[in-house]
Amino acid sequence: MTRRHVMEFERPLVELEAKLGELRQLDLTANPELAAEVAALAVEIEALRESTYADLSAWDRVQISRHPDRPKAQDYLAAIFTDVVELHGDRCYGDDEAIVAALATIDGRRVAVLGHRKGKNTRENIARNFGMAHPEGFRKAMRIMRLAEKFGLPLVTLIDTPGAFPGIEAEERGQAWAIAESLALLSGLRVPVVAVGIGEGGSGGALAIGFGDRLIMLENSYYSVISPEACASILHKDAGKAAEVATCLAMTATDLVGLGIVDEIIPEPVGGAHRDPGEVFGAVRGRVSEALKALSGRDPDELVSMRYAKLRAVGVIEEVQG
Amino acid sequence: MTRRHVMEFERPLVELEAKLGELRQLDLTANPELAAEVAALAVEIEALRESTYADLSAWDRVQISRHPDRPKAQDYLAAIFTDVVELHGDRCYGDDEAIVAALATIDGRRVAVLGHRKGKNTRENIARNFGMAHPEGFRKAMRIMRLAEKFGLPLVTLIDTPGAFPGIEAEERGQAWAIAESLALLSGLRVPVVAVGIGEGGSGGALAIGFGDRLIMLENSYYSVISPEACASILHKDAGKAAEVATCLAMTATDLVGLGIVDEIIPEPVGGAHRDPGEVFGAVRGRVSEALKALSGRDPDELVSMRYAKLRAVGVIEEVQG
Amino acid sequence: MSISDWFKAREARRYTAVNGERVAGDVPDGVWNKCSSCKRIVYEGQLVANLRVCPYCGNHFDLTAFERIDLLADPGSFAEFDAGVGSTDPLGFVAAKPYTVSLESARERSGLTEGVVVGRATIGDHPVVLGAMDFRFIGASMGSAVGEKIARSFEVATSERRAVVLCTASGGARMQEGMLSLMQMAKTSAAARRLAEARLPYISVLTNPTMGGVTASFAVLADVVLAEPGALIGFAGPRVIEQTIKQHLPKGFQSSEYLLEHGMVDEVVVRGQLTARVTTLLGYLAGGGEQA
Amino acid sequence: MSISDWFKAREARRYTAVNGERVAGDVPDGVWNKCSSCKRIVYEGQLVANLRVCPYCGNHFDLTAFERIDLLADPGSFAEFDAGVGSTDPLGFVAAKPYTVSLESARERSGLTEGVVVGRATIGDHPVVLGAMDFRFIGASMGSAVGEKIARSFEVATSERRAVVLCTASGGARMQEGMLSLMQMAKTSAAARRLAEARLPYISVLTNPTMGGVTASFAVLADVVLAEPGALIGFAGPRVIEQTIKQHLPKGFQSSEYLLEHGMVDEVVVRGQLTARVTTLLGYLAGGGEQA
Ligand SMILES: [Zn+2]
Ligand SMILES: [Zn+2]
Repeated sequence: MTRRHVMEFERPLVELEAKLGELRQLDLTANPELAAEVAALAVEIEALRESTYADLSAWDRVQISRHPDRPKAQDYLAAIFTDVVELHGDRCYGDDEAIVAALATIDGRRVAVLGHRKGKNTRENIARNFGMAHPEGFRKAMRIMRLAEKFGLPLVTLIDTPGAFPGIEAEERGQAWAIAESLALLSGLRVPVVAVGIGEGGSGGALAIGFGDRLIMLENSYYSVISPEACASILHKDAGKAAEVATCLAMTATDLVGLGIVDEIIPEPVGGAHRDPGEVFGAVRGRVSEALKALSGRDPDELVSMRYAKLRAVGVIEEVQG
Repeated sequence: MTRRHVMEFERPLVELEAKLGELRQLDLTANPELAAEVAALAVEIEALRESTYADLSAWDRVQISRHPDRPKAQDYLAAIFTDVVELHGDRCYGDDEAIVAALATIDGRRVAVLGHRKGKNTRENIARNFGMAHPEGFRKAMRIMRLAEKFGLPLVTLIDTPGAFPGIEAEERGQAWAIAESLALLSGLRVPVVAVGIGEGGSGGALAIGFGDRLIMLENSYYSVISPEACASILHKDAGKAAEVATCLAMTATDLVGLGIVDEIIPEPVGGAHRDPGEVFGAVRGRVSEALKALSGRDPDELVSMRYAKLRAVGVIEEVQG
Repeated sequence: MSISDWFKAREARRYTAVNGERVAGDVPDGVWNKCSSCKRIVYEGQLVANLRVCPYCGNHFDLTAFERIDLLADPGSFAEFDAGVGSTDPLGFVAAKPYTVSLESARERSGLTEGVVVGRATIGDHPVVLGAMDFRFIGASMGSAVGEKIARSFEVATSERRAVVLCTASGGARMQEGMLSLMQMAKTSAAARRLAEARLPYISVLTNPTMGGVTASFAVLADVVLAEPGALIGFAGPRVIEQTIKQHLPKGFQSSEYLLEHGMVDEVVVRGQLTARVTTLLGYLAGGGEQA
Repeated sequence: MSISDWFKAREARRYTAVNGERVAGDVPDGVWNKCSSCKRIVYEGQLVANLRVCPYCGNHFDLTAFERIDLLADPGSFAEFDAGVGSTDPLGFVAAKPYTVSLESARERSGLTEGVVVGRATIGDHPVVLGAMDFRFIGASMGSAVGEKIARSFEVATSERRAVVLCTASGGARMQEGMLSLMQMAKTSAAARRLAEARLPYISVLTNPTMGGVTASFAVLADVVLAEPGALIGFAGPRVIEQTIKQHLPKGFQSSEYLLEHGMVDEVVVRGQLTARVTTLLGYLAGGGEQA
């Protein structure tokens, strides 16, 4: 796969790689000096590659999480699930393509799957609104949650959205209401729920289907109360300070394990999941299966109590005065 | 109240009444012959009045049920309920004014009320779509049904609609789905349900909120699978045969008691409920209160079983062959 | 009626489908059909081999109830119940022609007692109650008998812990039974609710056409609602809507695909994949998941 | 969400209310206010007598949490709990200014520890947990402490079988607490659900403004959702929407009245009738109906 999309932080590396590529087109046998130079460049590139990806900042990871070639929910559905039956519609207004809902099988276990769904090209992205759901998307998700509960199917959710869509129609049809109802429903769902952050975790639109008995995140996915750009433009009046703000917001998988919100991190190939999707699919399949196995057979009351206790524990407070 | 709307079958009577009215403007003391004629006319009118209203056909009753001055759901809410709090919206798309939903008190008993709501003038009728609900109206009704069930409030419904609205948007937003879900919900609602036919009972749109543990009908209300006009134009290709078809369809309160669908009939003043709304309000209040009292304190399981048995018994079949 | 009987019954008639006109010809098969959509001639043999889907344009011809059952049920698994339950004429309904005459001629023409056939069966080895409506029978409109058979289907499934699979096709309520017909909407919906409360799966397959009181009751109360391509599905009929709103309807209005877009059905499934799809779904819903 | 925009703008102006400018004057009352809607001068005494509603145009000025509680609770019945629960700065958040500074100055200015005040009370003799958010406190944004106090409110009510009445006003999630803040949406919604499962009533009163993560969680999960006239209520802020869709918003967009029309709130209630309305509703919902 040729990389079409270059992220800011890897640009120096990519430029050098391009130069090396050009040099390698030349006939170096006639020019041993140049050949030595090329060899040196290759070494230099290796070192740069290592340092580039060794210590990614929050903002770097945000770039990776948004990489157009990053595997999407539908890729996971195709790669790690079998017997996938996509279900459509909220039975009320429409079928929001920004949310995918399916019955599917993972490692022999039947589950329901919900995910945010981005497109892979402009046409798809327009149809799917860049993965930003309208209320009918969350209502479709709720319908499938209820279906899963009714038939005792564990729920797997795949989180990958910049956020719920901020638009006139979305507000008119009750964006806030749909998200709130989804949160309440998911919090009390009487089947195991495993949520996996696979890309962007943008605010309430992510959270609506984005928590459960286990919250797993890919190494370069993010989960945040607000996008770093929006936060920077509010607090600094300067969206350019997004990189700085991204660190402040503690939105990486590692940050969130530290805050007790995320349970585990799935490492990605060097450079991000798009560099070797197959490896990532394998890892996600394994972790999700393990999580489902661990949750299997639990009494639903116990499951719901544990989930509540988990949610209930999130937050840092103090008693300021008597 | 002056009658502005004259129904077909009472036209001869109304014309004579008008003539009598004119005659009575004259000074009859100077003309004893004329006075005698007037007295005779008055007697004739009384006889005609009696025969006009003595044996109303189904089609006559349909006319009465649609009379613009006939008391509407909102009139009943105002007249026989106290502490009325109207609740709005389906939490999904809109607030359909063709359905009224409220918490209210009747004879000291707290209940939830649902009704079809027609307007009393053109402006109101446009806003309320002539009492023809869209899916959001039925979804509002369902929201209030669930609220009633949650808090143990009996449900009183007031049936008065030509039918669910047949329009593009209504179909798009799932008119059939909304009605079906309402039927299923109402059938299993764990609180007493008393339904009262106060005017038109048009097809699925009426039924969506139009059955329960007791189904009471005003004498001149109707309840039908299809409007007589539509039925006539389908079967006879002639909407003018509506009167004939109305009889065939067995849609009057008396017919429906005979079929085991309706439990009781509330008599109306001669000429229809609009001739003396106060009397009708009193009767409806009394019957609804009695029905609620009779159903009060029942075990919800028993209530739902009885309601199911009641529905289950409706229909006439035979075993044609082995 | 056995499955082989319906073949015979079908041969006795000249038309099997509303949307495919069958014409006697001297071709080897004996009959050929004209596709109502692309207007091409399709030989009977071709059509049967292709599950009565036009090989040229994909138009799904109507199926009779037993053709539908044959398509879905595991071979030899279908055992009809309540075959003799039929409507009578409780209202003495006469308009244009007496209802009794309509009933009688529908019975003669279809070989059925009523507009729906229901029975026990297995689909992909899952025990189900399977029902299919037959549009030839007074438009498979729902009167007392159709309502009764549908309600009993849900009840049998509830008590025997079977799934329910219903293939709908109907013009709506059967107006010749007046309010008895309307009330079947509440009755069947109530029965469907009891199945749902027992956490048993219900899959409906909406086929052309499914309208009025059938759509607005049990047909859409399924856990998963499937539809055949190009089926007309809705509450009000297109003509009624046009007369009411005094404008023309958009192209494709009330089609399966239109309803999918508007969030009302789960999937539009071509006939050739229907049985596999229903089987897969039963695997999920009747497979006995985690206890909830 | 532009929480701190609201906040900063207000700080710069020395307002008590976003929609009512209070100005020192030499009138007997000592202060007078300029109505943000009709721009008229309203004396403080007038305003207090009129529940801080502009006597000229009906504009509902913001109330502080304790003003709101005073309005709703039976006199003397309110007993605050968790008054000392406050947010800390778990992320060491610094942007423009440190979060600790924002917290400190909010506490100083408001006299509150956090953006919501909660306690036990009676309303029309009905035992309730009553809460009111105070927009002066960092836009009553929901961080760990606000989320905790809301969750505890539902828990106290659930265990003591009280109704819950919450008056909301909030810019949304408190971004200075990052994901800890976002998760409060799930936490408060989960607590609200448990109250609902216990069949205890919850009435919310949405006041100006109620936005973002507060609207999209506990605020709208009530059995009955009331709103004050003219309040701005929604998920995304108007500016964010305009920037996203690149067009101007319709007049009245996201107002209480607009949301009523779109089916999202049960009733828009003027402040003078609010207490009576809540009392009546509690009569219905907390009155102990038929057993279900
Ligand atoms: Zn064709
Ligand atoms: Zn003013």
